[in-house]
Amino acid sequence: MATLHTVNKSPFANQSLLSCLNHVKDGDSVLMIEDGVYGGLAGSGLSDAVAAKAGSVQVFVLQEDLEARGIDAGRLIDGVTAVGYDGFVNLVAETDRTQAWL
Amino acid sequence: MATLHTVNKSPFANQSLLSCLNHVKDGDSVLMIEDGVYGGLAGSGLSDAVAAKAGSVQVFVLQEDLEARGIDAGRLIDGVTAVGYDGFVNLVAETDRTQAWL
Amino acid sequence: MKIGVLISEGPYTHQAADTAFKFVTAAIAAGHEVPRVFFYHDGVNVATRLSVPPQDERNIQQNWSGLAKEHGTDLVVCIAAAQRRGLLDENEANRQGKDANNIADGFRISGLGQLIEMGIQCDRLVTFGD
Amino acid sequence: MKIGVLISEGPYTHQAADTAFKFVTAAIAAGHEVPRVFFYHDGVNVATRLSVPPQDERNIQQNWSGLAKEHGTDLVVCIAAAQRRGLLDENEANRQGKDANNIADGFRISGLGQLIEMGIQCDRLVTFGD
Amino acid sequence: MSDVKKFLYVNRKAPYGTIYALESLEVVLIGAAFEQDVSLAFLDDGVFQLTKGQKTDGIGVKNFSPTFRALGDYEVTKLYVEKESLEERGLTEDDLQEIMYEDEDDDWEEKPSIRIVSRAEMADVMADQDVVLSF
Amino acid sequence: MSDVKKFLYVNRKAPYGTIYALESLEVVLIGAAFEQDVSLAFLDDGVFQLTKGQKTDGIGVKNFSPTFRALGDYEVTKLYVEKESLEERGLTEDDLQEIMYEDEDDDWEEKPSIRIVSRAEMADVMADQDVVLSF
Repeated sequence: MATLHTVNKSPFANQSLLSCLNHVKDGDSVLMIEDGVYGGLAGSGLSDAVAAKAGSVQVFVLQEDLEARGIDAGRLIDGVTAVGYDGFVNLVAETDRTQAWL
Repeated sequence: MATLHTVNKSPFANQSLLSCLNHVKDGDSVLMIEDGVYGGLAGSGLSDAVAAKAGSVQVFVLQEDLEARGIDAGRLIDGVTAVGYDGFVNLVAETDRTQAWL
Repeated sequence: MKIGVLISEGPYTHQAADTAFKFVTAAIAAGHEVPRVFFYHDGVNVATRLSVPPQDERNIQQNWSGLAKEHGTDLVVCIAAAQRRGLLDENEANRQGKDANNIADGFRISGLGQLIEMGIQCDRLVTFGD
Repeated sequence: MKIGVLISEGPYTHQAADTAFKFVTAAIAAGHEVPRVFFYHDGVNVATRLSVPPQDERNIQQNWSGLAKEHGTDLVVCIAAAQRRGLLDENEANRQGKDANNIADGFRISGLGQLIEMGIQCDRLVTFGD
Repeated sequence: MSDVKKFLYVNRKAPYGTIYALESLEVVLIGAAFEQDVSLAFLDDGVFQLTKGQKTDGIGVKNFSPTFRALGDYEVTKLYVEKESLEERGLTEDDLQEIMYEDEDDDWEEKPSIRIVSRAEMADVMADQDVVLSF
Repeated sequence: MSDVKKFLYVNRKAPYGTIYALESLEVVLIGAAFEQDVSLAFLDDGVFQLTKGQKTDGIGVKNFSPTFRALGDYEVTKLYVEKESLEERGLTEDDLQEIMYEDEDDDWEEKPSIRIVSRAEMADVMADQDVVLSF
């Protein structure tokens, strides 16, 4: 019974990602979309907080949103995976519910 | 040549207040309005950051927004002052420019 | 699998309606069913036929109207949210004594019950907002 | 003193248009002049005459239209932002081949130059947004 | 009873600055007619929605906080409030309105609808739902 | 020249997730015709607006980042970018597009429009304005 959590806000502007990470359960998935994809950046002031969760939780970013913002997938934190919209759909189908951290 | 800075977002959700406090100059004024008034609450995780600035900078909250949210003026951090819309207008007139931290 | 979608933000201002459109398109392409998309909060503004985006930008309303036409997706605009924001169909305009309406083809105005019903009847509910 | 006002968010969804209204009312009461209020981004949606808020809520559009009538305040809606979001006057509707318009009394549609002009001509500029 | 689903309304935003809190409540009221298993979660700035003593005359916006006290009449009786969210904001349970319901399974005894839970318990509540609506 | 004012456009939001970055740029372009003393500030998430290599085909939204490179033609040549904001986001100046202008006072020499400044310098820039427009 896993949940897909979506985060669409930049974690540098808004607390949504941190609140999400504080409430995920082991085995859940987190997908960063829209301005949320900045949360996948390695070497930022928030990378450690994300990396610390990337073991017990699967962390994804939406590839198309990453490209739009000029971020190469090579810049992602280790353990964070880029997926396309088809991957987004699969995550929704494979988990039991989706929760948006607006 | 002082600036009036307005902050309208909750500092618990959004980084705007902290960014504002990082950019104010001595002698400037900060007015918290709308959901920004929560930044005036004593005893919160952010009170110290606000109190630390309340010496070199004048910090205000909009009284009407405080009342709407059920916060008594007695709950404010020492050095933070409640003003009404007339006080808001005076602050705009008395300072040289207004900058909104949206 | 039946996937219901909730859109909570207005067009152009937030990416929500764009992301939702890409998601729904991908879901249908993957063989899922998206029986209904519910527009709430500023999301109701997606349904206006009066928008005229610049020629080199996407037309969000036409994207959705086209999807409804092609796949029969039920595009429901919340009546209470729509009234506050000035999004009316002909019926509502008459009922409220307004001299114009602005809803686009493929959208219909109905109650919040349609959102709950979508939650009950779909296997998943995905929200796009701010 | 001349105070110009910029409103960047839509009605009801954000408090910006309400706070701005209270501020402008207080500024005029204090003897200041508010020659112009400029509506940008979703702020353009304040100008729709089609909104029907619940009877026990304030009517934001009517508040502003009333202020314009009483004090002659120039309420300017950005044309580019308005086109994207479906806020049209009769002229614009005709020019764009749309069958309806939705602008309320007291508002006029014009270019972004009016915002810059307001910044140049006013002693202060105050922004209400999100 | 396979057609009864667990619905959770997640409230993470403060009232009045934006309309989400009010329009969330409007969904809850309409949703009550569908006889699902309804819970409300208040965390992060959502806890500000429940403060007592809200007076909105000064800002010209309708005060909707009394509506929370009517939720019991709609059989919406589970309002989970996160303890850590209160603490980070310098609030305690005493700052919140009293919201009661009459328990029909217990001789209509009046009971509090607000349940203060830890962050870990809130995560458990969230993980136990069929449908999560976020505002 | 008392009718020339110092205008500062403050950009604190990321591109594409919301429209503010694009509509800010539209004001800058129109404003350029008024021959005021114009500066742009990029801080907090606003620095993300200037990253190079933006490709928006996948999200169906127009890529407006090339427009920044045209600002020099409009005599908008002062783009202040905050160093601390870059660092907090794991970015360096190399991640930003190159934006140049031709300096008419220096034999039309090509010069960079982007000026990396410290937080304290950004505060000085802000305090030196007549009109501050925030997006």
